[in-house]
Amino acid sequence: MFPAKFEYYAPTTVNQAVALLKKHRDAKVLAGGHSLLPTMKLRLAQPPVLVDIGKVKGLAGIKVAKGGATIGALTTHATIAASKDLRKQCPAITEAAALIGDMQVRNRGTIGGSLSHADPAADYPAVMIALGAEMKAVGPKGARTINASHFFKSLMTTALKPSEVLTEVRLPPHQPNSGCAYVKFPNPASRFAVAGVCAWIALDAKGRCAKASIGITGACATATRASKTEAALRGKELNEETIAAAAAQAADGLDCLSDIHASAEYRAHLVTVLTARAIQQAVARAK
Amino acid sequence: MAQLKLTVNGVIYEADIDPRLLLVHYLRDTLGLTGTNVGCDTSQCGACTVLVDGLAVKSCTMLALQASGSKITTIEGLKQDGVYHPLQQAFWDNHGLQCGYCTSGMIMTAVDFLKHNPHPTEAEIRHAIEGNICRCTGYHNIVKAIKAAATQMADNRPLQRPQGQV
Amino acid sequence: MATQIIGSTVKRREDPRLITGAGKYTDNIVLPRMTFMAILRSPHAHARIKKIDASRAQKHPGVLAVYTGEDLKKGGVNPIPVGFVLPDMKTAQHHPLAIDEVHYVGDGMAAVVATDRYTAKDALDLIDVEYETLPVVVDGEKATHAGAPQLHPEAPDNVAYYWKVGAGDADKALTEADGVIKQRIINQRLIPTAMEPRVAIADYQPATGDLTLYTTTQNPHLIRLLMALVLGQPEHKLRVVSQDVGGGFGSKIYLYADEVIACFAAKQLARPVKWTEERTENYKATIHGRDHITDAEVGYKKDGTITALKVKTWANQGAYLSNFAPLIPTFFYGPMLQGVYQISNFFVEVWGTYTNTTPVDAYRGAGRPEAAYLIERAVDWVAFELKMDPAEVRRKNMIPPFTSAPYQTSMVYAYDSGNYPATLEKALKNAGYADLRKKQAELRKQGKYMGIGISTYVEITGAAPAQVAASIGAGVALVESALVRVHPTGKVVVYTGSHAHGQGHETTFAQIVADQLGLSVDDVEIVHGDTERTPWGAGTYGSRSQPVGGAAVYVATQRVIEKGKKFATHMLEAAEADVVFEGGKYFVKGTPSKAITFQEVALEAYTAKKVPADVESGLEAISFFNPSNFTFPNGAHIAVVMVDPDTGKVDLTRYICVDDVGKVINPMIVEGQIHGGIVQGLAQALWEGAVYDDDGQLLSGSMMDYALPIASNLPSFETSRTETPSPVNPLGAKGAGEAGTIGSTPAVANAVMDALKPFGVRHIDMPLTSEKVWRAMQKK
Amino acid sequence: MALKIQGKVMVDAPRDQVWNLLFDADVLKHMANKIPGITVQRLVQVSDDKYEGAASIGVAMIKGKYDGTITVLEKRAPEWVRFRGDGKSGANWTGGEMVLTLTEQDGKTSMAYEGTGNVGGTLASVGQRLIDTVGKHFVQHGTKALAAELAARSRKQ
Repeated sequence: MFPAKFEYYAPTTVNQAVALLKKHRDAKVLAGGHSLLPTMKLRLAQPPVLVDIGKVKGLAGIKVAKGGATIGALTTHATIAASKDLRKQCPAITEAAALIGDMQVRNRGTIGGSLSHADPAADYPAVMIALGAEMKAVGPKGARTINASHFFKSLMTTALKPSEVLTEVRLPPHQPNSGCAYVKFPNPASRFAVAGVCAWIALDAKGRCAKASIGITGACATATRASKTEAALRGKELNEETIAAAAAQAADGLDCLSDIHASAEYRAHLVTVLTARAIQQAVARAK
Repeated sequence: MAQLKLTVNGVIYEADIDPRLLLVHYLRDTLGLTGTNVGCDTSQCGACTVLVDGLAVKSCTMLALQASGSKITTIEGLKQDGVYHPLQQAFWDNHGLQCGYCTSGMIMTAVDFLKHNPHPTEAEIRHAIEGNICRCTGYHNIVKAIKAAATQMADNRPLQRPQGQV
Repeated sequence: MATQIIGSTVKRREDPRLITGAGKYTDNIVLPRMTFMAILRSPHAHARIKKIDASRAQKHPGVLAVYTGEDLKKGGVNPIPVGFVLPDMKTAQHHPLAIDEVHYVGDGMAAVVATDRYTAKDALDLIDVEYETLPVVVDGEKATHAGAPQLHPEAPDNVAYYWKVGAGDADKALTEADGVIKQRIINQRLIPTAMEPRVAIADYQPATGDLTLYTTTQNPHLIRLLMALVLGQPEHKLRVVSQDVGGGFGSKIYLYADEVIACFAAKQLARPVKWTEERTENYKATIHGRDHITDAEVGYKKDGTITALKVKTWANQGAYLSNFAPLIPTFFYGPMLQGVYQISNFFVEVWGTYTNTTPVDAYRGAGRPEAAYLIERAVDWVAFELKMDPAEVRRKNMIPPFTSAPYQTSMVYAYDSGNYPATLEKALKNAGYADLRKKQAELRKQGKYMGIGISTYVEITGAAPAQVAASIGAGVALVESALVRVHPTGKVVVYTGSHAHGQGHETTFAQIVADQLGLSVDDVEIVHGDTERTPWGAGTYGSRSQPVGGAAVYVATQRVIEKGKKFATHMLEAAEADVVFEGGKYFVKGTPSKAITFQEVALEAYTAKKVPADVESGLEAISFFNPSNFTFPNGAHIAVVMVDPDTGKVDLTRYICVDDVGKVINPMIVEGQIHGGIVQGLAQALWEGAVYDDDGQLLSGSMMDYALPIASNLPSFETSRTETPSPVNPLGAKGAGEAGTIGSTPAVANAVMDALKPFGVRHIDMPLTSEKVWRAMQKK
Repeated sequence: MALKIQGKVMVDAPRDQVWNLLFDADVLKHMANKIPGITVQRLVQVSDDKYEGAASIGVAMIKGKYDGTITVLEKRAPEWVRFRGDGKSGANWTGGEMVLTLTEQDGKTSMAYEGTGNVGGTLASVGQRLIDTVGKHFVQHGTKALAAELAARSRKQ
């Protein structure tokens, strides 16, 4: 309940933040603080320096345009959950945001903070993978873009370098005849995802599956893709049987984690159930 | 040490504080506003909920410095002109509390919630207070109280929430 | 005569301060020159302490002192005693700070006192401890096995006590039964989680030798007595104050090490010392509840009659015996296994065992939930085996109504009053039981699994007839007292030894007095929670505050009325035998028009204008109420659940209950107690459970992993009551604090098992998590 | 929280060489430093069968400075060794035992490992959901790094 001592900086621009991170190699970026502060209060994390980007201008907000949507890193889960424009284009992300933690957590927690922290049980990563989102990172050498498929490296580890700040998330434009959905099985205590699945489905002119993209979170050390299910859906007529058959392969090859709430076997099972449910919803939305 | 400037219940405060001071400790220990309670270390229980710029947040999961420049409302700032906030009144009328420890946080959460959902269903109320744990009431009368307050408030003064916020 | 305030809903007088943030919780107290204490707790479940080096901590700026177990011992601090003693009990020494060995994760080893909380916490990290780790046992049964790690030399095989109770001939009855069900059944360990963590502030005045302890307790008087023994502080120089308490559920009954250390440190430093528990600390350092492993054998006849119950229970008591621990799995458990049924053959054996876990003591229900869960599951097992309706098996075995004379059970107790069949039938009717069964059958055809669970419980509260309690091992008389003091203007202050932590005594006790004296509730003030202001009370737990504490208030009020009659007699110039008191007025029988008010009499009591010298002035009375028997609240609870066959997730869709808690003072408050109780009980069935690994690490060590009930997982409740007044106290009250908890665990567990019936599942252990339920469904 | 550890790695070096290098503190240090999340500050052999050291261990922001020992409990050259490691960091501790079995296969060495790891303190009480994953992470990276280090050193010899 009492964090250890640290030095505190509150830059007002991204460049200042990056400069501070470059100078203090063990520094941590503080956004909403809902991943970092609980860990610091338990003294499991004791960063010597905090760079609070909460006062950096221009990092919060949602822009939805024809070319896709951009979400500033400091945009809170609550704002995302409430965005009607975003819901229209991409209901999976508003669904995921609305299921994070609880109302107070959603009011403070930010998308940038959550993604940078890359908790294995966080909700967004599944959505990012399924939607093919891109992360904009700014570092000492300028800005770069990282695709979600390459962003989540391993347990709580992303492709961000220590001196980089995640500034923006970009979602590709909405495709006609496509739909997406996020379905979650929450841990009864922490509300984290025991497993969570996001499905994005595009239909062809005949109503068959043109493309499927499915992200899984909660089940493994890091968010991942259900490649076999995606392949199994492609070109298929989408009905209860084909969806079930494809979803049954969603956990194939996954090294599922095990804890006091769910064994690896049960997690793998949940992944298949949630995958089927997410696909069904996505298909319904695509039609 | 670092400079903090914020407004709490309409009063402006300035202080030089240890950066690690949590907002809840600043409110309780420095300002003596002990109506905001601490019930867990892990951001689950919601006993410490206050409004920061109108939004319900867990003040144990926020550095006091992160609130710099913000307007904070605590349970002590809810009663206006000697009149209870409709939620305070409804909690009393409906026996929405027993030990009272979660009550401040529960009411502050509900204040924020009813601003953007003035006519909630029971399920919506139950979803809204997921981040507030009560060990005494089984939530039955809390839900009833929030519903009663919503009805009362909707009759009297519709409130609009800023765009884009839940 | 009463004015019907008893039995009416009166809004709580506690609430205005609590809804405005003006509650007086202990952590809100700030004293001049106050210091802050933090406790270094063992990260090992069992280890020898080779060395504690606090030199770095002592040098840390802001640190005033660091204490270890040796320091306390040298300072004359005694081990913490056990307040309930069974024959041949092996009590391990429980030092407030460990000496030589630690026995569970959370065992205190050193205390730091510093100028602020952050510094105290920083200094903990600077204490170097060298341990030699020892083998660990966390399972209450395995602890007794040959070769198990031994915790205390005093207790061979880790057995703190062996206890048994029986009736008839269980073995013979089992042999003669048409069928016998053998089942291992686990009542898992729970973490009470009162929302307010514990806090202690000790304030010592060296000039006078007075020590004041502000603490979060359910029973200040008990704490004072125990603290006096442990600290060697004279009882009259020790004051224990407990203001608003943020919930207890049993966990704040006991004298805790932290309170002792704070007092010791305050005396050493001559400065106030404050200790505030953190939640993760609370999960390890505050008692846990339940934790039984039981092997049960149930004998039954083909017609559903239950003939025998044979039970072996290993009650995990944790690393040390907490103050009342031995009472819970014995007298509050064994005899209550009879439930509401006419069963004559029992044999119950209990081993109370030491393990490398947090000590276990009374948690809401305490012993009775364990008993009710077992017998109510057993009834459903019989129904399962015989393919009978569980309601029918209950009807078959139920004790018939007894409202005029007590019912002598097969073991130990005589139930005070009850009409169990009426309660069950009312619950079935309120639930629409027949329709529910029809709907269940339809849903099953669609592959949807609905479950309906019934429990008909009885519990024991209102502890206790002092002489009975003493004879079974209680260290203190469980009587309650009240001093009713009438001021000259007729305003009343009641000083009660009971102490509320959410139950609303300031309202209900005032209702009793106002009702009897014909006053407004606002004319009555209730003072509690301060040993210097109130007479003795054993505390608020075990649903005893109304049947014992409330009864004391009632009796003292009657004594005030009687005393008032002496003044009234002279004021009315009548014979005392002719004076009556009704509706707040004294008058001569038959002439109510010439009445004098209670206020006039009160004034006379302090002015003596009319009374002669032989009538003693003043108007107040005290009562130490000693009930003639325990009370036995009971009820019928029905839960309806839906089970998702894909995931095993259980959704509670309806909850219907009918409780008989005797006469009710304030229906709103009683209903609130039932609501809260239901949720605590059903949370055991569905979600809660403390998890230790084999190393004795508490893996469910925070709210992130200990699944407390949240609003979105619950429906609203359909509550209702029957009322058979208890004859053992003048209020007719039985107590309502634990009823919901005791009834709901088996109701919900039975409902889930009912849903799983098509899968051939008779029993799975709680908590009925999605994974467990899903696995059970895979087996068919 | 106890973790079961089991697996096998191939080391591209003959068994005798692997065996000899296995007890070299410097090898152990280099191996550990290759595991993401571990930085060894110090690792020295203090007796025939005991090593002492200090390292920063963690994943992402969850990090601690551990003081620890590695003790060889039993060995049967050149094929079998049982050892134990213990570390402590403030309110946390880790410990575990591991058995390594070396089998020569066509001039290479198959190294099978089996053991249990334990974590205690705050990490166990609030971080149980991550322990399994973190454990797997360290073991997978650790055994791979050890095989690589052993092979590299063996080539130099």
